[in-house]
Amino acid sequence: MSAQPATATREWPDEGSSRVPNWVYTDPQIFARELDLVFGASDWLYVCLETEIPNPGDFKRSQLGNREVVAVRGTDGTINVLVNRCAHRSMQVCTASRGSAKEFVCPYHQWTYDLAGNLLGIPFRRGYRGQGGMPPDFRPEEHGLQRLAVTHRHGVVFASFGAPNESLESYLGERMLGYFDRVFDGRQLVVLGHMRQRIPSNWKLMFENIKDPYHASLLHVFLVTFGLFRLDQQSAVEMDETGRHAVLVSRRGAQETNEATAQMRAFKPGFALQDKRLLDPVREFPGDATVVMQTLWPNLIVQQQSNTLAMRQIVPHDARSFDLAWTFFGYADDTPEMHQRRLRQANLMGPAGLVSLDDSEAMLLSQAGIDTNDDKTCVVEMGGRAVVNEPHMVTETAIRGFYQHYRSVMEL
Amino acid sequence: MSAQPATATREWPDEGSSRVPNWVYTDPQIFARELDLVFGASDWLYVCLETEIPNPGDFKRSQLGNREVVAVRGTDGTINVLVNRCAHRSMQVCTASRGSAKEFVCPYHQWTYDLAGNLLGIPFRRGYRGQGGMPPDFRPEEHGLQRLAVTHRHGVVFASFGAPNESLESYLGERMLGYFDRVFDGRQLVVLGHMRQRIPSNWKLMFENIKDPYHASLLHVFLVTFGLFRLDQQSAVEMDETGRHAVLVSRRGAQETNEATAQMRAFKPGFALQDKRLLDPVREFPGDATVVMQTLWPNLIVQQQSNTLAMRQIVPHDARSFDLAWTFFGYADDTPEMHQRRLRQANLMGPAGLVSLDDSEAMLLSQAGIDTNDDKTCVVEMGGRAVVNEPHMVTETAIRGFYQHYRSVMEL
Amino acid sequence: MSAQPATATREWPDEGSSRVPNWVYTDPQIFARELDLVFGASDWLYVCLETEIPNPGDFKRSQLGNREVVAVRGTDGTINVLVNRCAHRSMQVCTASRGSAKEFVCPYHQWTYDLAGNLLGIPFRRGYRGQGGMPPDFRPEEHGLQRLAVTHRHGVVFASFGAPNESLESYLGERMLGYFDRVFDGRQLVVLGHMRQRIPSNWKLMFENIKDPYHASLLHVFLVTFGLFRLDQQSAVEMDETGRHAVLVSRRGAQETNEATAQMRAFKPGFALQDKRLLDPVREFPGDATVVMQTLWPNLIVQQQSNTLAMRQIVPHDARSFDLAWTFFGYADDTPEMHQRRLRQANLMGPAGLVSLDDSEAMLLSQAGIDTNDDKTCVVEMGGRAVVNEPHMVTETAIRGFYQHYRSVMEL
Amino acid sequence: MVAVAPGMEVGLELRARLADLYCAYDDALNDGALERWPELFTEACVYKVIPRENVEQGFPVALIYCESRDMLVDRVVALRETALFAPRIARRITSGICLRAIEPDGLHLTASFAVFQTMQDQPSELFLCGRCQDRVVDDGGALRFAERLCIYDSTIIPTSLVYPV
Amino acid sequence: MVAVAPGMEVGLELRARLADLYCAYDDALNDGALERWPELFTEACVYKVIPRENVEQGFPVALIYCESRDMLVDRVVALRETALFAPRIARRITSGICLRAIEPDGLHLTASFAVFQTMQDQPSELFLCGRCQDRVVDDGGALRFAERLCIYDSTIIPTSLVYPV
Amino acid sequence: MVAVAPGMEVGLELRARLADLYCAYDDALNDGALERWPELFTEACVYKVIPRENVEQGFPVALIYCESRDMLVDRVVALRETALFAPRIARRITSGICLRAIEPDGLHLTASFAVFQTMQDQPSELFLCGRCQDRVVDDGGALRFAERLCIYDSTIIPTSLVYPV
Ligand code: FES
Ligand code: FES
Ligand code: FES
Ligand SMILES: [Fe+3]
Ligand SMILES: [Fe+3]
Ligand SMILES: [Fe+3]
Repeated sequence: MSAQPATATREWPDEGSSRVPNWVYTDPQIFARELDLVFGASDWLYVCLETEIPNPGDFKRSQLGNREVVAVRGTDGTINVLVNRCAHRSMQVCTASRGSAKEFVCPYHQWTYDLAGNLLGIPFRRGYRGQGGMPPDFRPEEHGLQRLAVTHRHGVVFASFGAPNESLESYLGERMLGYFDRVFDGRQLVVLGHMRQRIPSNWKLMFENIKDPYHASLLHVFLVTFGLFRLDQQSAVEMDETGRHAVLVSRRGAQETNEATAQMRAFKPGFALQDKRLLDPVREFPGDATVVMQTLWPNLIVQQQSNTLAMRQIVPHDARSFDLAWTFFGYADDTPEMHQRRLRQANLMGPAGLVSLDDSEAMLLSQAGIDTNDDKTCVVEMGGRAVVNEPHMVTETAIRGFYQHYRSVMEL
Repeated sequence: MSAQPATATREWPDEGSSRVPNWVYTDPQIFARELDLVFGASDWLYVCLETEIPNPGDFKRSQLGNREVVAVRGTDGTINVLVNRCAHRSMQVCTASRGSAKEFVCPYHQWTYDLAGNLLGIPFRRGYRGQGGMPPDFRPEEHGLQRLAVTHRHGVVFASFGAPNESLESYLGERMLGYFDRVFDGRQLVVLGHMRQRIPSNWKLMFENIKDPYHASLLHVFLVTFGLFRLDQQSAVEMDETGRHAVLVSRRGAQETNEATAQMRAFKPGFALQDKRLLDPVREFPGDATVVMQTLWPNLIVQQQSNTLAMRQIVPHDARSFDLAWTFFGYADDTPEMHQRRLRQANLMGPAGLVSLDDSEAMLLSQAGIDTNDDKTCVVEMGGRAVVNEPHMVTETAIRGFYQHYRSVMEL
Repeated sequence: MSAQPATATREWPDEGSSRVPNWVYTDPQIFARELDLVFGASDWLYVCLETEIPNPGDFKRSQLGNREVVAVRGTDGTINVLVNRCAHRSMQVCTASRGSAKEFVCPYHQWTYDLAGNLLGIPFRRGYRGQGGMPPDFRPEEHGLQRLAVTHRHGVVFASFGAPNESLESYLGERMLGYFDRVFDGRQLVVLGHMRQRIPSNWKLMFENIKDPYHASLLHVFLVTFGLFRLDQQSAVEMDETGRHAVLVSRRGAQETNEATAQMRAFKPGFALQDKRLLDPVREFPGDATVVMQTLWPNLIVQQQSNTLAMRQIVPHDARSFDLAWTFFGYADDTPEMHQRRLRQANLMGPAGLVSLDDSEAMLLSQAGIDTNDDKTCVVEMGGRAVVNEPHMVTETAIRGFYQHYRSVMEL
Repeated sequence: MVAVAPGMEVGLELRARLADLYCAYDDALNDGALERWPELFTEACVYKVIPRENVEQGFPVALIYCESRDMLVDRVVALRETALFAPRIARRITSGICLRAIEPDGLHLTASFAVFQTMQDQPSELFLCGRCQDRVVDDGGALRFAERLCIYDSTIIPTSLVYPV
Repeated sequence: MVAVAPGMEVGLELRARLADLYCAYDDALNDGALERWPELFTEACVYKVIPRENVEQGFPVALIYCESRDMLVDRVVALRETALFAPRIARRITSGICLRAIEPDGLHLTASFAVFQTMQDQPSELFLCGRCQDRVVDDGGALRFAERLCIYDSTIIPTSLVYPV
Repeated sequence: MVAVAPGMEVGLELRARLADLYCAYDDALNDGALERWPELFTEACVYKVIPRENVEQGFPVALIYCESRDMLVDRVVALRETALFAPRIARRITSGICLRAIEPDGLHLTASFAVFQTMQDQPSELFLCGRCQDRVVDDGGALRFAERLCIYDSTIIPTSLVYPV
């Protein structure tokens, strides 16, 4: 740690987005700005799946940036996303993490809000026997719960703190929308369960990790050994126009030795499973991609890794930690075998995932290296220095794309 | 959290003391200023009860603001309040939380202070065999323990870091003094025991809570259900001239249904106790008030709730947490029945109190709502926008009074 | 705590180095500057003992200031000290705390470094089948692990983040070198084990403690009672020219009462051990000094207390906490009796040491006194106000020497 | 295993019955089955949660102070029906159960307890630890607590003590 | 002491054998002797680590989801051979082992567990706590877990769950 | 319940006596009755508190290193009479006591321990956890520790180790 200069004096390295200065992962002032400019602006943030709140009154809490919100289905079936803060004296109105409600009653003084956040009632608003009460000019309509702009597509709910000037579809862009619709094709989704982990690193390291196909063949011995993800397979890294969203697309390969595995220490040719059921992937989507990992600015990863499907929501806590909240899902029309397969393959994902624990540990170890070297700079030059889509995995282009967008948003 | 502007640029909402901006509960710089201007100035802070240190040499540690002090009865019977910091190299001189001492010896180099904090002795001050020692011009009288101005009334000890320009009596003002003397009427006090809780909220939320009669009928189902505190009872909220001190006065009512209970969700008409002894209050003070809660700037609540009497001392830790230290007491002339009654009624108070745990949890939930919404503002308009005494409970006037004074002290 | 002024506005008391303002122990900005100017500059920092990494490839992690480094013996037998941060994206390259390696492979993307930190290999540097890879102008020689200047003397390894303009010998100065060589006389060292404690105080309090002979006779009842350290014994406090390094030299005395013990409350004439083996010191160094404690700027204490020898490494965490890492050692030619004696006498040292636990607790209690009184000042006038070597123990001269140097380094 | 203090001779069957009682106690609290909790006490029981500080200084005030099984029931109902609190999960563990004396008024035991607490979407944390001082009697064939004092080591309760310990 | 639920009569020998099994389990994990861990399960065992939240809502997904002893072995080998993780030490303790029912499909037990974790050069910390829901059978003379559900109280895993609990 | 390692046959009475010893040990420390602590050891006992790191690397240095009951007494007296330390309360719990072997030199056991610590006006915290490696002998009719190694998992002691563990 060196003495922290004011944010204003932070200067991005001359090399541009192929370099990332370590202070973006440590500076509390940078983090505070991110809460406003990245998580609190007009972008569409992932909130939850529609199927989590199927009926009117059903609600679920979620965290957008560092704000607690409640996603609730209104009586008319529309979904409202409300900031969980009473307009009176700021208490959290909703203490349950999920449930069903007819209205929200703040426990402190029982100010009551409808499912759209409108202030319905204030006990003793008119006083009692002529004494006390709210001023006559008090306007309840100005004191509702803060309500966000909401949109949803094929069962996935997004919200925005600002007034987005584009639809979700245009926000994602055509290419990303295609990949989005590949998994969210309109079929009814079914939640299989949640996992959550608190990772002691900056939240951006999570995005870097998923936007980085280069590491997959090298770090994930399990993945590579069983051919689930191999750099020598046909693959692609694609972004939207801005660089903020991306997908990694890959195909399954065999557990074989070749000129690529020669450069992959991770590859263990002799390793076999005792119980083969752990790895029994079945093709279920059109095309031959077996892995599609989509990163959507600013808080979502859509994971399709063989037959495990999950939303990974990023919830930043401070410059040095974030929560990763996983929602595993399938489709209502899954066969019992496919259902079971998804549960089994979940062994590879989540906080104990035989693949993804490598990643959470990598983030821990990265932040450890960063924390005491925040005067140093990361080098992001694999695949060149440009931000372009690539038909291969030997590139960090999507990380550069992310920082290109980040810098413009953060004015850095 | 938005990027925190410097304190200097903080601006109170135009509406004045009927609005409280959330940053007063979160900003570390505001908190640092409070330690100086609220807790470290010339106000009288509650220290302890006289009866806790009955004999010469008896001492008890206390926390005033964030400073550790020792209240000790001197050899002449007067009470001294000393900052627990050695004048040599700043070690805490007193490590026990209470006890009896003839003098205070700093463990590090055994500098020795008398019970008034005067530096009595320094080992090897003159050196040893002509070598070393303190400089000849060293003046022990300049190196005592910091000693506070002290006053006490009817068994209650107060101290001040500054040089108060008014007596405790004038500091309290005539009206508050009357309520103070109602409980502290000169009878010998007896400590019944201590409780302490660490509450993850800003300390001011504790004062707001006790200055807020509006919540009592709505939040405290237990209290309301058994008629211990009802908004439809004759009652009052009164302040001193400045607004910094206040009392809430209430009367017991019946467990009955009427037009007020119609607005009180808290009211549960059918609920009855299996063991009635828990609620067996007896009138013991003149007048018909059954509850008098007095809030004394800047760190004390005097609680008379039926027959439970307690000092609640506020010890701020940082912007987001404080300790609430309870000292339950009775009178030396209590009958055994009254003694037992106080112990039983203590079930309603403290960290596990069937009433007061609602409050500590409300503070936790309020801070949670505040923490991620520090750009928002609390609305304190119940009972109007003015700071005036009121003969009823449907008002937040005392909270406005508190912030009126707070703003003038903090220059906000 | 008062509102913290910017570092720039901090002013050292007029009295100079005989006063220490409490904010040097609490201010995070001061701490950040210390990491740069005290621990991150051109001074020689203690790293480890040579014998901990005897063979090529043997490595051990160490913390210099707040930076993680790896000390590793190269294939040619020289010792390298490398910052544990991958040049690619900043991950810690070495996750084990010790071991043996042929090279360092970063787990994330397997960038591979030789034992001198040179970047040897990057998987897929040239891409795969003509796609991707690092830019052609990427220069591996610019992307090694940061490598520190290293020196060692008689088995003790030091390193520096800057380019030291003086040898270790000149850095220590002639007098300090003499004391250093007294313990490190060229004999083969043997590590007996490690201990580590996290002390909730500013790191400078550790140095003050060891540079302060005045406390030893007063605080350490055990030491004094058994005559292991007595202020009435012939002794000395000596420093190098700058004041940054110092030694305390003392001799054993008898367990007897005299004019000095009269001023030492610590002295307990009647106390005897049931098992005398705990205290069975044997003279092993030339001269009649039985205790020599050497403090070497900025992170080392060399302890020779009777027959316990230990390196005590100071690892600062933040303004209010540091780790003290102990490495106990002996000599390869120790007799079995001497070996056993060292182990027994270790009962007096370390986190549970019958002597040194007084010190860690004293630091805890000092920081507690400091934390809430950071507007106060420590008085360091024992033995006068000058910085001079002294042939006795009744002095704080070496603390003044330390702060004289500290102020010039920190420009305070 | 319930242990016995030095010098006492106690059959294994009694040890086992005591172990069952202690386990049932933790179980009732850990399951959130507060309704089962009063049944483990006698009708005229005493139950207190009290800081060590008060015990040491002879101060009688307790955070929870119940003088009958009915009062335990009242507390459970009050928690269920009237109290506001943020959701939390308690996990109580017991160690070192020791039968110290067999007196006419019952079996006197002590044990150490620790309670871990989990707030919503937060990691689990140590909440309290301390010692139980118990008197157990045979109450119509079942062992029950005639007296249970939960003396916690800290002076500080983190936020609130919602559930009994 | 393994306790039994009210109303059950269980011999001391069975209690002792169960205690041995539970102790061996913690021991295997605490020694870092993961290789011994699968041996404490039957061949067709079920082992899951699952947040309480999922259990309460009926969600089937588990962090670890093993349907056979072979899958336990696969996990151990994968951890040993393929996983990257920062060094850590786990210490598992068990409390309140309670035999709740003896059914044709085996002995049904519950127990509380807590796992403390120590990262390199860091103080030890509480990592997780929760409840085990177990089915134990006599498997050729040895008691083994036919089913072990480790239901942890928190929704949050600190960083990663590397070792089984 | 003291457990036994697989393959061993040990009577319930011995298990109970061992449980009594282990409980008495924790009890002496938890009561702050340090004076009772040396009595649980044989005269020629060995007692050490040592970080796992040193054990694993074969380093002999221990934080506390006592070679006789007298040395235990000396430490207690030194703590009582000579040491400065901030007031604190320790609470030691034991889990997984396992009799691993019966050898001519005594009974060999291991157990897990955790110590929670409470500083004045602070919440209770986990202080240390680790494993005991013990040798217990019958010493004139009473079971006593001939050897107790307390091997703690962390390398880090929070501030100081004042009381034995
Ligand atoms: S804070 Fe919500 S009603 Fe008062
Ligand atoms: S610090 Fe108190 S005597 Fe030195
Ligand atoms: S971070 Fe080290 S190889 Fe990529
Ligand atoms: Fe990955
Ligand atoms: Fe209230
Ligand atoms: Fe010392």
